[in-house]
Amino acid sequence: MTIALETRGLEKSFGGLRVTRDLSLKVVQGARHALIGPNGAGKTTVINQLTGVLTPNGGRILLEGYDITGLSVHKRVLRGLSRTFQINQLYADLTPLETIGLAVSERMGRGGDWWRRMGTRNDVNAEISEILSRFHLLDVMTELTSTLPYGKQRLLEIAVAIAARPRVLLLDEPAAGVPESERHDILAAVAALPREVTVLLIEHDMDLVFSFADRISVLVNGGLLTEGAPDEVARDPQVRAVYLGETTDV
Amino acid sequence: MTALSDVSTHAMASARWRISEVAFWVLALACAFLFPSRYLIMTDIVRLGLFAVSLDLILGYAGIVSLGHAAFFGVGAYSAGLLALHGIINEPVIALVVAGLVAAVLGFLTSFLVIRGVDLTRLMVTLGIALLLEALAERFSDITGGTDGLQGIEMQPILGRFAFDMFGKTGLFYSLIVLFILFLLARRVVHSPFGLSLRAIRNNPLRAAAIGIPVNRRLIAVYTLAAFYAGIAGALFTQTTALASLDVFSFERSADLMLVLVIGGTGYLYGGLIGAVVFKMLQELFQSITPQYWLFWIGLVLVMIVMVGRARIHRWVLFVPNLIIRQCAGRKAAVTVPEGDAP
Amino acid sequence: MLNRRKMLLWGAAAAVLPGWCASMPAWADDAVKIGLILPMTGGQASTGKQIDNAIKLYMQQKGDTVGGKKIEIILKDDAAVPDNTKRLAQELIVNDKVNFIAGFGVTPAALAAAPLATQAKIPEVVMAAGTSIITERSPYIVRTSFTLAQSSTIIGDWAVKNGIKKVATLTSDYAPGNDALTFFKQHFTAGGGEIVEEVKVPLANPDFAPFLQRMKDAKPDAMFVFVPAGQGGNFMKQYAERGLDKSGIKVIGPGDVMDDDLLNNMGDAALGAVTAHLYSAAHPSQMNKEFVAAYKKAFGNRPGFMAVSGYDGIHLIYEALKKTGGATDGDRLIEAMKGMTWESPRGPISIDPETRDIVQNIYIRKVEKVDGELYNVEFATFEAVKDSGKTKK
Amino acid sequence: MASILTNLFDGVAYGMLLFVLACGLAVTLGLMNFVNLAHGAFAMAGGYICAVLVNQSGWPFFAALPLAFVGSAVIGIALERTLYRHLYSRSHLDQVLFSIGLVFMSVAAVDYIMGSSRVFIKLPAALEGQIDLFGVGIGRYRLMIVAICGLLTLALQLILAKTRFGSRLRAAVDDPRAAIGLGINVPQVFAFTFAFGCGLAGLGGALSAEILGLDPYFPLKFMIYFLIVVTVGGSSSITGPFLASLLLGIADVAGKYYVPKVGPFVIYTVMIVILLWRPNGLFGRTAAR
Repeated sequence: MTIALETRGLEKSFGGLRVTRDLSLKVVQGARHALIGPNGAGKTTVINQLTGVLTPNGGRILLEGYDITGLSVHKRVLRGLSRTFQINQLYADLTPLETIGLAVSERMGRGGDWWRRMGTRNDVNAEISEILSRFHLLDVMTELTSTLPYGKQRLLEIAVAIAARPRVLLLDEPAAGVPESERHDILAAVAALPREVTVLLIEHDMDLVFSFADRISVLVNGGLLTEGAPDEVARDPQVRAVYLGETTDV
Repeated sequence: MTALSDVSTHAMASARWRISEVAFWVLALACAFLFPSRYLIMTDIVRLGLFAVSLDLILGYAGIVSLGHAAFFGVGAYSAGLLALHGIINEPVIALVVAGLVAAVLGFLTSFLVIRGVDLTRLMVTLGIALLLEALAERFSDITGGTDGLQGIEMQPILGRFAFDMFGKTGLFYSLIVLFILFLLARRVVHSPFGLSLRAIRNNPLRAAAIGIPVNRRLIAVYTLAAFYAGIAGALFTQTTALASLDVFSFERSADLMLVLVIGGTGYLYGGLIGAVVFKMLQELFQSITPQYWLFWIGLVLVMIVMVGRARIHRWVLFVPNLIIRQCAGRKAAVTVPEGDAP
Repeated sequence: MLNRRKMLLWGAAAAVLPGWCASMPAWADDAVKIGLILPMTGGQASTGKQIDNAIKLYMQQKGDTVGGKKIEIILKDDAAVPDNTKRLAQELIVNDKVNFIAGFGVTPAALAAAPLATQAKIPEVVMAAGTSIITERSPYIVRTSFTLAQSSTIIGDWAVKNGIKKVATLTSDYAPGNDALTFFKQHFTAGGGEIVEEVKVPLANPDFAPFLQRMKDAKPDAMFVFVPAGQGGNFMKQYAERGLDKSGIKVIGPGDVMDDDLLNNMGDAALGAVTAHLYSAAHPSQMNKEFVAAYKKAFGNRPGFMAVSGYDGIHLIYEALKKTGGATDGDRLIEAMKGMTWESPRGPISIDPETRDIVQNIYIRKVEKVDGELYNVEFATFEAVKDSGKTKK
Repeated sequence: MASILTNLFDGVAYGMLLFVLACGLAVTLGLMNFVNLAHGAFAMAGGYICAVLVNQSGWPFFAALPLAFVGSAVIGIALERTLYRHLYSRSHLDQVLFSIGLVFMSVAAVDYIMGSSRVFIKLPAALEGQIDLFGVGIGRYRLMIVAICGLLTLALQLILAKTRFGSRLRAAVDDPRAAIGLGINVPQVFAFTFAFGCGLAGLGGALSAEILGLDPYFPLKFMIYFLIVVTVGGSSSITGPFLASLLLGIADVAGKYYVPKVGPFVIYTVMIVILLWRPNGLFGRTAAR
């Protein structure tokens, strides 16, 4: 089994507050791995370190065996690590067409072309159209992102991340805030992710976690509490105590 | 596959020439022929328009605010002036490009200072650079002529054929051609993947990096390009007026430029051009009414623009053309979406 | 959104045309037009206003018809920025077909317009800018103000003769300031004086304190000062604040510092300052008394030397037109102006036929209190001083 | 030695003056996140109010100073209520456009009413000249500036730290929504703060006529200085701008005295270097807004 993404002894503190404690995590190639934990467990901080938004105080991050701890955000993307955001981070003034076009162009190393107009490369266009249709965005592709319904925006959020053609994808609460009526599209899109893409899912919604994940890590107070297959984790008394027991609504 | 052709059509749509754009340029050219007595102010407008396009590239597209864009204008102006004064390059067009390149080099070097920091920091760093250059130009007066400016510049004919005349005719057509060529280039750039990535950076730098855009490298590139444009505008200034004095670096020049662009609208290339036309004509109008207190009326207009709201004013301006279109074409004119503002 | 922008383009186009047409110049014939380009806004605005006022006053007194033609003044504001000056001059010449261009608050502005005067063959009457080189830049330039060489050499000679041995200089760092310094130094050191300290202050300078401290520490007999007219008041206030008046360091210099416009507000610190200049509101001639009274009545404050330069400038234009009988040929007008001699509120003056620069008396004055107000009281006269900046060459 | 101390004193006085002039800007910018480039116009208003009272109505200088404060504050609050408050939520570019428009209007209006010549305020004899303190020349006027500005700074600190208004202001700034929840009238607090900042500027304008010169172009000429003070100092507290003002004042005076030829470079270079080193100013919060 090859390891797609790994952290070794990751440490991060803000001031005196240790938000990530000696976190060692292994995500296997092709896995559907979920990272769960109660509010304030430090999940987002972990994801920010994985993607390079935050620099860890200690420890290392390896992507497919290669040390990416010191790489900048965009270089990690080019190495095949992509993410979605818990709160949409989209381009309000751009259309889905432009957004996806941009991501595809960058991945093909064509993002710096200043002499070529958009839409003149057929390979780029083909891929854009493939992604747009896969995420049901073709019909709204020329509308401004800020005017799209929330569910569509959420789909776009995932589509952009996929457009970078990642080998490892970090999904940060993909269904957060999506109204019930549009939820199905999101879940279907997540389920339809190609098998060769390794997925690390950060999620609150236990239904989604248990229907999707084949492996679960539980994060509490910045440290790893336990890790295992879904049924093991669900039975773990410790998890039930600190996590499931506390949040009665799941 | 229809989806594919759809995608390519729509992707290219924004870069397609519109009738109104063609009309704009035809009108600009027509003005040049129709008002022979106004060559000078039109040249002024063209120059300012080019300068505003330059600022729009960094402010409107990439979201870098600058209060010191005159630094590049000034460097371009002095470069062109010195080249002509000492007879180093006599051909104006080559000198123009060289002056632009000098400004671009400065832009590249200073871009590393500018891409750091928040808006206010950028504002002050750019301002500081321009003021520093102004102080330098004053200090090295044996090269720059100090407060008196470069004196005795004599321009050779363009391409050896078209001499600059006293009425400013050559100057205007020369400036207009330069503006048009550079505008075409800028238009190409902003509709390219590169241009799109700039808009993405301005919209959301966090996400821009997260889809693999090398944010800093793009910002440096566009800052350098904008410096080149500003340098060309400055060089045009020197070549058409045969003057270069310290005020090319002045804070007022940078601040006026900002006003021009904000009046015209940021983030689309015509904004700078329209702003230049409106600003200069207002200034000219008020100055001819009251040479002493015109500043008051300009100020009042600025305040009114903000209080009423630019979107609403644009709507009023468009009321008549809208009406005509509705009458003629019988279709609803879509003039509703407010403009997305720069940072 | 794109649609809206498209519309905006159309809208802008629709807005341009009528505006453009409206700003076309109006045509009036058989008038003599004078394009008056002055800094009416910005840091030099007070220069522009004084000249504008004086010209209004003159035309009120003498009427607006001369040699059978009506005089029409077209005032433009260049804010002392040379490229504005150039554009305005060009437009005045090309569009308004002016017969004179006049005004020019600062040297770069006057220089920027020089080639245009040559090309268009129309007189350029310089009413303020004061560096020597200006009149050499075009055979059509005439000056009615002064050059800094005139006043600076005189005060240099005077200082040596009156027992001032060591002088520290404080001058604004731009062409007129450097002119003043150079000519003063020449004459002062030639006479055996010594410059103990030389400070050039930046033109845009809020606080004189540190420079004054340097002056004080140099312990000279007197300090030679040139700052542009508007800054004189601040300078004198801080001079007093630093106690320089009590420490016996006198202020000498060209009269710009003691501009009548501001003098009365400077406070008693200014008392005793000795300057050489072309004009004092206290000049004891009947003509000047009437001029000062009329000016005060019309505009509420005392005229300064800029006002007199403007007054004489318009007078020169009137007289030249009288001589040519209303003909507006540039060469004839310039010929008519050369060698013209008249009595001005400042005293007798003339235009040097060779250099077209002004020849005038330079007065040595001391600030004294007259009827409770501060005035530059003249006590010595150097007659018919030419611009030594050129005569030396 | 004596001249070093005199220079230091001059620098401190100059810096203090800059602080009083600029601290209102720090407040609007840092606390209310409003780019008010028209700040200098309020300073100019104060200066002219004082000049008119002293020169034309014959008021004593010290009686006119508080009036300069009150006058500018009243103008400030009037404009805040009628114009500024509509713009708090607008983009910075709109705010720049608006406030530069105000500056232009104020410049031309003052030029029209008061004329374009410089204006001086007639000072009482007690403030003229220098006193000699152990061989160190101390200007009386500057001594007064140091005293007044020093007291003001202390008072400001106390108000912010100790009074109920101070804690309300801090709460309103930290989190306006939470502050409203706590029953704090945030618009009122902002309006009052704005007016107070304008008043300080007015007082500074009256004090600075003697040293910086007062003419209609004051707001444009000194806009850059104010901005330097605020950006270098950081706008999240008043300590930052205070120290930055002192630094700027002393550096300016020392630069002019010791190396008059390179005077202007010093300030701009120092500013750029500091901003590169600490983009949020010397004492700014490190988290970007």
